[in-house]
Amino acid sequence: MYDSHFPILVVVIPMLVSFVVPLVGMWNKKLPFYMATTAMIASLATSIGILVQVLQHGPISYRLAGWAPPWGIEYYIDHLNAFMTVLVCFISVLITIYSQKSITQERPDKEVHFYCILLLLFTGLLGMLVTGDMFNIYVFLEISSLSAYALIAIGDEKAHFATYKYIIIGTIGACFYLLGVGYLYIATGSLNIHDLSTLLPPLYGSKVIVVSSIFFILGLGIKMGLFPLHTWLPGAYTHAPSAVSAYIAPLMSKVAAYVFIRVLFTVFDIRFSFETLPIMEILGWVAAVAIIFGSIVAISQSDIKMMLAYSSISQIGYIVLGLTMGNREGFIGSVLHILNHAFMKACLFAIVGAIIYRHGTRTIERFGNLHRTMPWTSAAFAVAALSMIGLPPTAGFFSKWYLVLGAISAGKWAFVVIIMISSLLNAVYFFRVIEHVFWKPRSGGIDLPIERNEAPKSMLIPILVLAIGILALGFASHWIIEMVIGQTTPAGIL
Amino acid sequence: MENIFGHANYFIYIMLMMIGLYGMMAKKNLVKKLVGMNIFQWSLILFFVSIGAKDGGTIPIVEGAHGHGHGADLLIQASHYVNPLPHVLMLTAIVVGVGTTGVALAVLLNLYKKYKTLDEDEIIGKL
Amino acid sequence: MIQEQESIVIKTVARLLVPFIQLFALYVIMHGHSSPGGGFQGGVILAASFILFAVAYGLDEMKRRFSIKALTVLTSVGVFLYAGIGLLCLLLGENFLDYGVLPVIEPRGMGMLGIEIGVGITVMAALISIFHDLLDFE
Amino acid sequence: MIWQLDLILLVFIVACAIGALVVKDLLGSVILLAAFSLLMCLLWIEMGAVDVAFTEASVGAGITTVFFVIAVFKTERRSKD
Amino acid sequence: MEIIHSIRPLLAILVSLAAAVLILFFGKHRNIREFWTLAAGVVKFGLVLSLLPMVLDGKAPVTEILTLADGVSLKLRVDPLGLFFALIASSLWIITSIYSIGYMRGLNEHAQTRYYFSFALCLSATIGVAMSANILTFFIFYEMLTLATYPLVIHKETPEALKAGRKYLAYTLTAGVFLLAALVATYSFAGTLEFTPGGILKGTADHPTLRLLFVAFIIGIGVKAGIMPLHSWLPTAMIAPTPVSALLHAVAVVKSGVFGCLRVLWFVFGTGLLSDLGVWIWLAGFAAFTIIVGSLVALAQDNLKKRLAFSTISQLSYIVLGGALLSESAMLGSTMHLVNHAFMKITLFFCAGAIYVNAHKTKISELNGIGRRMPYTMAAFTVGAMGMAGLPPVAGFISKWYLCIGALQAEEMLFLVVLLASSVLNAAYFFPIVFRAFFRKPEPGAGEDALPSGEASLFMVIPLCISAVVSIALFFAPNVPLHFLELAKTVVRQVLQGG
Amino acid sequence: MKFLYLALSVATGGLLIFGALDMPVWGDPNSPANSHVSPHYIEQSFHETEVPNMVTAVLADYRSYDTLGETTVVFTAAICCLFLLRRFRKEDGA
Repeated sequence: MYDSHFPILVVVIPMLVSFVVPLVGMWNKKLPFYMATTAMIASLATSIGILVQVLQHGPISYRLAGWAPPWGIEYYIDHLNAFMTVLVCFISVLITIYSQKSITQERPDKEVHFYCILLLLFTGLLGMLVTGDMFNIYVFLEISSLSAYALIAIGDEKAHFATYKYIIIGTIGACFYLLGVGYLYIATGSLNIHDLSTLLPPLYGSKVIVVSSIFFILGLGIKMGLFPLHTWLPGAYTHAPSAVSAYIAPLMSKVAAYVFIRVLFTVFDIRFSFETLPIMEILGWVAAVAIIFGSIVAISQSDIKMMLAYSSISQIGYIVLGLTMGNREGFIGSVLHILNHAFMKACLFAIVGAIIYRHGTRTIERFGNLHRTMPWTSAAFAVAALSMIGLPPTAGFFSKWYLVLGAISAGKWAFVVIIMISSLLNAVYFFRVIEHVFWKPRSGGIDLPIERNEAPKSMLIPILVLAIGILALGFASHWIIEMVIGQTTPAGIL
Repeated sequence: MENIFGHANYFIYIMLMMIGLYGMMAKKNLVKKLVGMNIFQWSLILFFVSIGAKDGGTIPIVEGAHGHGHGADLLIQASHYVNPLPHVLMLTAIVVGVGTTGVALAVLLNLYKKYKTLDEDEIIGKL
Repeated sequence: MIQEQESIVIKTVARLLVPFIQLFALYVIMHGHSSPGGGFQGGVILAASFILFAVAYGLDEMKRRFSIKALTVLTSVGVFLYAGIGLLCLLLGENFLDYGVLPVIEPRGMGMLGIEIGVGITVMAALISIFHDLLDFE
Repeated sequence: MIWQLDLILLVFIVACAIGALVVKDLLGSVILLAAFSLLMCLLWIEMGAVDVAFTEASVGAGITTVFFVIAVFKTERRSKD
Repeated sequence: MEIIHSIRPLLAILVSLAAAVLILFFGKHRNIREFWTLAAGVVKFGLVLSLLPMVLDGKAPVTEILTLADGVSLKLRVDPLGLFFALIASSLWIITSIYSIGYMRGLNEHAQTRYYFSFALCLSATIGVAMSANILTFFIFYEMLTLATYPLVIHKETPEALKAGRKYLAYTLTAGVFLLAALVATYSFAGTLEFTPGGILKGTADHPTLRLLFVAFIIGIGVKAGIMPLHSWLPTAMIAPTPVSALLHAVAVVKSGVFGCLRVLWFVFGTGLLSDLGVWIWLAGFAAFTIIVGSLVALAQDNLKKRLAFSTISQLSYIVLGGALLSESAMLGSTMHLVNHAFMKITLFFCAGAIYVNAHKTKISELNGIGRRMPYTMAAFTVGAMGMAGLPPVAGFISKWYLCIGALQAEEMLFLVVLLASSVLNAAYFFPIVFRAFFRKPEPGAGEDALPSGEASLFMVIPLCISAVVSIALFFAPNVPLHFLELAKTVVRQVLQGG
Repeated sequence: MKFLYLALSVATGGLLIFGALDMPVWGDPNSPANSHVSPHYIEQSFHETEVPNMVTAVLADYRSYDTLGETTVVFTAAICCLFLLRRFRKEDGA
């Protein structure tokens, strides 16, 4: 009956629940977790409903407050946002279930408000995804950023400084985004994405438009963690509580990447992004440097969370690289990599969290014999790591396949070489960890008796679901591309 | 020349933004960074509001509305009033700004409690 | 940190001013429709009145009058009121926040008033809460 | 709009902004920030943006300053730059 | 070729995957665990064998599992060359399994469950490599093979073993990346990745690009095939347990590399395109260089397994050389050498393992007089050595004969000389071992304990005798056991017709 | 280092000024920003919502969802400060 309201329900359900959580938390500390999980599952169900509707009937437009766009705010959901929404909801549900034990151990005093803020973060991410209004994106971007700041700040002893850095840089990013919106507004007088896309083409020569596009790229680049604007990212991912890293690392930068795609391919069209300015050419090389830089720095890390953070920088490079190729294969590779990388990073950070939960260490050198104490977790780690390297038949292989295909179709052989080098570098640092996990004895206590000490079920099950998901996504990749991602290709891309 | 004069206001707003941005990045004191952040955000807001400015426009509240009950017969001309949309957007942006400042100050107090200093370099030294 | 002030002048002026500030704040919230102001500005002024009270009489006195739990509840209630009105519109068969369907006279105006009150409550409670947290932090 | 008034306000605003960043006393810096915000309100009223000006007066010059002052009192007043 | 849909190719792969899971599950009970290994080996061999009549009838059993990309699916197809390789792999798995039981129990190795698990995975991947219908499927199984072999290489978990593992991964993963790039480029040019006799690339791009592509393919596959500048992981990987070395060198990894080489040469590029491009001569040159240098280096090795490793490097290049010469007999010889070398080399490795388990000797200089104590083992070793040198009545003679004729057909006398010289070198590094074992007295200072009192356990002796016997049988009747010669001839006919 | 930051902010400002050169003259009533969407708000909001203050009409009706987001930001900020600063004792809320 309410299926026409799904687009708003998906955002409003977690929002409303988050308002209630602090009240409920006053008399029961355990309930907020269940409320958060339920709300996220409801959102997941709704988002699946949206995806089904979009697949059947094409894009959905929903008028908030009943006003027609461009006067009112419009929710506009096509294949790309519907797909991203399902992805965000799915990972959120898993990581929320996962976070229960972890947060109870790490910060037992802050449990109640943790779930409230987690729901707000979730709301912010979803709000950015479904909306069709440039300024609305900014508002929800700020909701998600504020909650992310708070969540990161309760991490380890260095977390506060990392958060402060993140706040400063993140605010610059958000303000740059807002400047971009302002310049567009001056030139066109509209804020609605689809209105803008029809108003803009005659104005492409204008300096205002050019500058606005540059500020969008800078602002969203900061929010994504695109090299060289990534400086906040390693600290924030590393020092956050493990459940928060597992939530933020796969999702925040992906949603920013979605907005990036939206701006470059829907608001501005292909013609502008590729012909009017050499933005894409430059971005491609920036992304290439990001890929290599992230991988090389990751190799030299001894803290596994730091290593994963730098690997994220490199993977963001992949996503941007695919977009700059300007052909269908590259675009599909990018979107597929958003999906795959979200799964892989969620899985890896969740595993690291489980290791911290049981062994209290995140130094790679101290991971010896982990496969005896935590066999399932180690197996999941192996799967996720192989996927990061891009070995078949895991999911990571297929995004790499499309990226390489895109680079070859675009005739950019240098990018092929860079992707090849980067996957070798990935192999170097992931196999280093695998070696420690599987073959090295634990340094220090050699005579310690080795007994099974697997992570608790509520942490293990999300990890295993993600690991199986990585394998399943590999086999289902063509199906997913045919059903969903193939439809997201923006007009003008061959 | 006309081009420059017609845009002089914009240039000053942009200069303010630069001051704020510089303060945010270059100042080592954490409070100063926040001061820079506020200057940056408020000049951004100033810039936005000035988009809506209109020569000959007045404040966006309908004149004489009270006498007319439902006011269906009231003729309102767009050129009489300044553009209300940037104002609305900037109300939101101000709120966002104060929210960010609040959270940043909360983190800052935590930092001071731990390191007993507000200087970025000293904190990095103590990490 | 903020202690009760010694100066009788400050205390008296504060005591005299606070009700008027609050009255003005309510006026600002209610008359957002026809004059500058609205929920947000009114909420801020309300918060300012309590802050003034705290400055004059000390934080503990303010906490005695206005418990912290009540603040948390109000923060939630205000924004819940806003979203709730939106959801009510949805339940009544229109789009989210489409006040036209509300069963009152002048639905649009009343709907707006409702959300302005919600905003006012949240902003007041939230700002006092932040003020209190910053001040109470040890 | 009166351009003379505009100009004077803008000059003061720029002066306040630079002052807020340069002053070594953090409390002074915060107060200059409040002045910056208040002057900006005047500019907005002149542009016809009464609502924004109202909000900025209560938030920028009011609440934000209060927060800053609390923070400065709870930490330290001197700054090295 | 008539295509018939059949699930049997998929089953042949899944059997050992299922066995791997069962092995993991029954890790605590070694008898049950090893029963599953053997059972899976037998069932797999049966499945592969059941495909033989169909293929001989000119049918091609196909399993299409799912689509991976536009026009490329995860697809298995059994053509004569694939079946040829699958037969070798599955039959040798049974023998190696039996041998492993003896070896692992004899040495009381640790982590035996992991060992059998990885072993089963390896075989699964090898059969997948053999039966792949397109390069993407091939690549997937190829990388799976790389990964499954890694735990076997570092089985000892010592620092040297880890280092060897790292080296192994560095080489094979780099190769994998080259192969990936090459296959994506192929897909981009040709629009298909299906293995077709006669090739798919003809006329899809200009010659310099295709030459570059060829180089990428050869680097991608050459690492596993041990072509000479890319070989150095192989001797290092000798740190693995001997059955693993036997499997690595005789059956799974290196043979997959060589097999892939043949696939690329004949089914992706095609003979016609190769001679147009003129790249075959370079590949043949590299192979010839590897043959000679590999043999020379082998001469200098004192470690028995290392000597066998360099011998492998040299012998594999026979196959590559034959594949690159593009004449009918050379191709036939090269195909036949796949099976002949497999049986002979596995015999030799089994012998080395038996000596190690029984006498704990790894150096050739310590083997004086061992033939009297372990007569069966050393007799089998002699058979293998004769085969390597290409002497009748061992199977090696046949393939070498065809190769030499092929070199004559291709009118490349240089390669004929290389082949003959290599035979001499083979003899020069293998026969001293045989001589020492049978005719030298043990070292005077070594004492009585230095030599084993008798043969190794039956689990080890029987497999090595079987493989030695098969090596001889393949000389007398190359067609009888599993129709190897007939299959090889079909392969060559197909390729030449297609090209 | 300070020089780098100065250069960065000057570059940003230069870019912005470069863009501003093509903007409509300050206060131009016919600029796109003043003539595309906003005339509807000015001319119709009173008729459609019966609220004389256009800012309130747009804030609380046309773009009410933005305002909900804004209120949520305030709520988030409050919860975040509480989360970061308030110390919860064990018996609290137990």
